[in-house]
Amino acid sequence: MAELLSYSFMRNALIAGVLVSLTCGIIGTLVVLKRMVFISGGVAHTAYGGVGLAFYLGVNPILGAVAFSLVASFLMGYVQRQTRQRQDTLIGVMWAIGMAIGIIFADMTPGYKADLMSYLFGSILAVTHTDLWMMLGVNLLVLGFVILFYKELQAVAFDESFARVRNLPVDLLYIALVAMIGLAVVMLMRVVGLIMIIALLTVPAAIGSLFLNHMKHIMWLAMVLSLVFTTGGLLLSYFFNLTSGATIILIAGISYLSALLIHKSCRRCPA
Amino acid sequence: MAELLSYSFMRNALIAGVLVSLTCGIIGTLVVLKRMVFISGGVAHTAYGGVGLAFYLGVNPILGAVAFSLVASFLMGYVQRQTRQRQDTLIGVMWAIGMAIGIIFADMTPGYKADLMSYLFGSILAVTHTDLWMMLGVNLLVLGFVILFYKELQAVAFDESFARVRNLPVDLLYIALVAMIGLAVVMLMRVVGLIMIIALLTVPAAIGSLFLNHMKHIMWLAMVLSLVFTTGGLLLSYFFNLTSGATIILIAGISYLSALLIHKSCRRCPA
Amino acid sequence: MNDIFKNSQPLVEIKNLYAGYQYEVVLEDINLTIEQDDFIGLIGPNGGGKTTLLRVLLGLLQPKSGSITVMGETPEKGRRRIGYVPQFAEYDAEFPISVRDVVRMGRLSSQRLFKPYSTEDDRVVDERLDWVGMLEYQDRAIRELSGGQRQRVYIARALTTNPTLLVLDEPTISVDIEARTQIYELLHKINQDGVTIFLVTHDLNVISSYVKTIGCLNRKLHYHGEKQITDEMLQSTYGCPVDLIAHGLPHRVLAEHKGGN
Amino acid sequence: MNDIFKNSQPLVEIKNLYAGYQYEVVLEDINLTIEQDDFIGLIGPNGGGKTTLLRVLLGLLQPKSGSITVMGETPEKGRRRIGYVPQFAEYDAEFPISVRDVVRMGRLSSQRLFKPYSTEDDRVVDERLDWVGMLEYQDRAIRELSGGQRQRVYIARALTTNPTLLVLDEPTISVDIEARTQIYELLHKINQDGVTIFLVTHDLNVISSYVKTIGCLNRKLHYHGEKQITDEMLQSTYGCPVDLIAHGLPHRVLAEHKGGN
Amino acid sequence: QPEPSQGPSDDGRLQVTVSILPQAYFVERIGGDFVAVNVMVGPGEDPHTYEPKPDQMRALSHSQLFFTIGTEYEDAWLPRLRETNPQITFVDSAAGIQRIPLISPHDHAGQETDLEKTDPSGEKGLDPHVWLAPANGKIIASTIFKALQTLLPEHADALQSNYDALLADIVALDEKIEGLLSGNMGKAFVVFHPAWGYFANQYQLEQIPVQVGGQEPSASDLAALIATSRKKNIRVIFIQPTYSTAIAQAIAAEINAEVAIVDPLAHDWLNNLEGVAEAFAAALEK
Ligand SMILES: Nc1ncnc2c1ncn2[C@@H]1O[C@H](COP(=O)(O)OP(=O)(O)OP(=O)(O)O)[C@@H](O)[C@H]1O
Ligand SMILES: Nc1ncnc2c1ncn2[C@@H]1O[C@H](COP(=O)(O)OP(=O)(O)OP(=O)(O)O)[C@@H](O)[C@H]1O
Ligand SMILES: [Mg+2]
Ligand SMILES: [Mg+2]
Ligand SMILES: [Zn+2]
Repeated sequence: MAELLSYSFMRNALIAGVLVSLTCGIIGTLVVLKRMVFISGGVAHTAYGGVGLAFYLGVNPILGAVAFSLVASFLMGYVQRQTRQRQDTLIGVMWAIGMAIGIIFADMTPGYKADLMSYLFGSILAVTHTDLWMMLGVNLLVLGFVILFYKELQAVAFDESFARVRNLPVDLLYIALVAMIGLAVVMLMRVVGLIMIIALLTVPAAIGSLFLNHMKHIMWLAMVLSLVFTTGGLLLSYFFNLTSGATIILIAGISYLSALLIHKSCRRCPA
Repeated sequence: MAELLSYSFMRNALIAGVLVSLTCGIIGTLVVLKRMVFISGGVAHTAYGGVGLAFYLGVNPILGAVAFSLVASFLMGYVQRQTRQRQDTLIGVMWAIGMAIGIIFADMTPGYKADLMSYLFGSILAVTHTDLWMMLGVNLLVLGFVILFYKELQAVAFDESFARVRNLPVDLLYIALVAMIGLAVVMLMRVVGLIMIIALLTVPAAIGSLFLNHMKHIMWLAMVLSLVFTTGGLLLSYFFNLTSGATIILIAGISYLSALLIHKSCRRCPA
Repeated sequence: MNDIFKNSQPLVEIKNLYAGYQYEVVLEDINLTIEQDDFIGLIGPNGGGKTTLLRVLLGLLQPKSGSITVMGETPEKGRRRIGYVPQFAEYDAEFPISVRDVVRMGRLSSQRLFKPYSTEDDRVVDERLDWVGMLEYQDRAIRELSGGQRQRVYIARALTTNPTLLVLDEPTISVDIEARTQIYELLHKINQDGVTIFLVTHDLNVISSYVKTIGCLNRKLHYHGEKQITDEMLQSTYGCPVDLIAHGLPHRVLAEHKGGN
Repeated sequence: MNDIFKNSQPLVEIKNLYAGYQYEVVLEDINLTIEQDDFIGLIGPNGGGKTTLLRVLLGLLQPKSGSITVMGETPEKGRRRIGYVPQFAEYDAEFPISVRDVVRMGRLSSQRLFKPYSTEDDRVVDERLDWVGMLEYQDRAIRELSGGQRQRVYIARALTTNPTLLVLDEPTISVDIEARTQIYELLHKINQDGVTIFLVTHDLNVISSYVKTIGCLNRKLHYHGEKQITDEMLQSTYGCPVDLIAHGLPHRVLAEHKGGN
Repeated sequence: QPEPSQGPSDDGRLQVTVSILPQAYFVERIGGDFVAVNVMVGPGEDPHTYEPKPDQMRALSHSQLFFTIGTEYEDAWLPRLRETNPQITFVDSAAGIQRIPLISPHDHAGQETDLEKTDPSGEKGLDPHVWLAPANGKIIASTIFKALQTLLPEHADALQSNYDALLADIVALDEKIEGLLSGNMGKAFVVFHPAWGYFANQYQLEQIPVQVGGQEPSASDLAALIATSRKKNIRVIFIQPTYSTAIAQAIAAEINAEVAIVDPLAHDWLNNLEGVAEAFAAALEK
């Protein structure tokens, strides 16, 4: 254990685990409760279009990814407001269009391109200090946003039309939430990898909502669970030399399935 | 045009477009109406786990993919029946676990693996005769299933608990539907690529449900639209030298956005 | 109308039934017998367990203990002869489907999985649509109807199954007075034709006018089999002064309209 | 209770209003004035456009033509002083949130985006929960309530906004008789305290017992301002013989209970 | 604090990390028993889901030397590895090699080389597959030798003799390939991924790639490629083992050719190049 901490990549990975857990616990709870799991995936893949465009224009691909994912968030929020289309359909379409744009721009870019896809993947073992500061920034932003607007977010998530009649800035809150998800996903996926982000957004909050009846409590539990998954996964992967991201996800997945079983055989649990 | 048809890869691509359109129109309508867009994505990525395992065991990766996607369909159907969990959460978890299993098995397999990811990406330009026959088979299966059980599928999609009280085999139908989706997605993605499958499953049916009020009509329109997208995209990509899959998706995406606009400014359209 | 089951055996027999959700037991020691040709009105306060009882009856919820038979079989089997109108429709309000297609669903069953709809089916559908006054809307999409119109479509769908027992969970929610009266007249007529009816309602007017037997459910089944609502019944079920409950509903009315129309 | 708006100007003024959906015009040439302290009961057949009228009033649907002012402002602005209980709750039934948190949402507004709830808020929430008899359930999750219990929570939430005008769209759907009477008594009391009430209902008993003015809506607003339901009113609104409509509801009752309790 | 270059797994050997397997061959040949090599992208790694494993990261932490070579994955990963491992000296093992522009199929299809498209001035337009030619192998060997020599001055003699032996092998290889291919000068071969540009340059062959800058070809690219292949009488299409064979199969079917595998990333660089040369020779003689 002490040996493990003597490696700076392990120290960074453990700190990254803590920071990821905070964002994932909070944003994940909102994502699961407002049924936006695929918004996160959609935003991430739309970002691919931005990477392609950035290559074409010769600017930093991360800039392109962030720009595209923010635009996607706004568009997604706006179009849905305007047309009351089903979310899953809209996301599916954005997802596909984003990828297609990325591929076509990459196509039009002369010369050799470093594998575009690699901009969507990362590893918790290769987290740098810069990454850690950036993650801290995203964490503060997310925390601030949710603390400041907790009651309004709850109201919008639960009953939009009432929130609207109360003249809450429903559209703004929704778009801000999607943008926050987009930012978190794009930033974190560079650091820890896309599939890990989606798993960590979904699983802890899903387990929480099985057993708890309050959004706030679910957020707390989700943070703790993410922390357990990332730390546990890191240690396991270290001792058995497995890919860290995949190990973390496997632990999360097995926990979720166990939670389902426990919940089913539990007489004191909420519906 | 004649020059174009002189290449057998173009002929195969156009035929593949027709075959894909049939499956996508029919299955896509059910997918969009029953809000299962991401089941298709989830099943496809779960299949990745199967590819990894197949590599590990040294069997044909397609076998692994089909096996895993069928198992995922059953599990998804069963767990959802049993626990009434939210679909998007369940799919997100399956998605992540499937990928994680794939990565870990691939990791444990010594030596060369043909690019695992390529099992999720295909190209409509590289369709072989074997692929065409296989697609024809999938088409017949899907068509048979939907024609045989159209009224029951409609009932289950619309109001499950009524269908249950009528003693329809609701669980069986649901699982069969997911399995059908899984089979179609896994088979087709090898041929035309995963993002194109998801786009073609979603967009035509989504456009259809904007303007039409009957499931059957939506299916017809969706088939015609897919055909227009694939053929149009192929021709455009040929004449402007663009990537075919991405061009098809872009056309579909632009059509969807136009349809949204038309629908918004249309006074005679249904809600 | 339906004589598959014309012996003297009761349609539903519930004995010492306990049921509920993971969090709590909602039904305690229920004993209930539904005889043929009855028209039972079930009243009770919110959360009394009315919907829960129906879910058990329809085999959608497993009881914790006790026994239940529906037409001599398990609920899962017997429910094929039950027509059901749910309290809150569990359908997808945006689903693109016509009124006619919804009502026709009542003709589906596990026996005829591979057969298309017949002209007989269409005749029945026409008739039921006419009964609830929605025939002219038959090609309208369900997503373009008002709440009350939808409710009528659901009733038509339940009637299309030609049920031996018709179970309705507050069916006239958001149905207007005219349609409400029509629907109850319809239930009355169907009942006289031999369909047993089990109706959950909060509408004491209906109870007093159409219903043959009354049950009062508040976790336990307080009364069952009485033909008339009495002050004591209301009091013991709702546990509050009767004059408050019966406000706007003079007792005379109850007696006057009992069983007739 | 609320004296922000104690001049003689009407609360709501609707002039020559046309509104509807893409498919059809549902409201034609509506003229309606809601005066302070009124208790309006709006009746009408299913699909008559009652819910649509409320949606226009709340600024959730843009009229096609005509004008509407709510307390001298546009609906989008004026609605902050309207309390609203929707016909079908548009909430997510599985959302993990406590009864108390739902009711407390009534205290939210765009003015206090950055402020936490105050003890005053908590006092109001306690009071309103008590009014609808749900105080003991305040920590229960909304997903564990029965349909009627949920409805009461929604009414409490609307009351928590301290509205000048309270708009209710068939609020006592699946509320039992005891609670129903309590709720109407409550509305009656609130109304006497100075809150104007606009109630959509199919319950003529309620109309006759509590309501001050009646409107009958069937695409056009047929009557407005009458204090009593007459046979002709019902006939022209519903377009059918009155004895059918009034079945189980003796006309005597209407007269007897008018305006009283 | 100084990173644990004398960590628990340190057995006295110099810890060296390389990007890809062929580099490991060079380092092992030259460093012999004095070095322990850690390869980042192992056999058959999937670049899409590539994630360094804990073992690799631990080995990296103990490494003093990292030989880069400029492959695709390095763009995304090197900056991070550099920042987390400040103790490591990074050496570009491709230093001193004159990079050539990456060819795309249009260059052949249009007969005249479309130089704007390949953008020879920009980094991005340059071919990263420098190790796949004996001439470049000599430069790489010398770069690696110099770097190892600085860090292992006490073993200078052993290193020198290892290096000399390797150089001799490369010269022998060069001659052998020259002999195999000299009769085929100017002939063209088709490969899926354009990895063999340096090889083609050295032996005056023409490489026709199917991929365009690492992307799938479009329909018109394919049509042009098929026309060119027919004209040049191509009988074999080469692919590499980590790529899907579907497109290559489609072209092969169209022009009646067969598909053969050549591996640009094999560990045994020397023997692999010889095998590849034999495969090319066989194909070109058809
Ligand atoms: N899915 C559920 N999980 C847990 N508890 C539930 C669930 N559904 C209902 N309950 C609880 O069971 C009790 C009975 O509910 P039920 O819906 O049967 O009442 P009801 O008599 O139909 O009431 P109402 O007249 O309001 O419809 C209530 O206390 C409710 O809180
Ligand atoms: N979203 C919609 N799109 C199109 N038409 C609609 C929509 N909602 C309602 N309608 C139509 O508008 C008409 C009025 O509906 P509305 O809901 O206002 O009636 P209502 O008076 O509230 O009826 P109920 O008593 O049944 O609730 C109905 O004919 C209905 O079919
Ligand atoms: Mg109920
Ligand atoms: Mg209404
Ligand atoms: Zn390469």
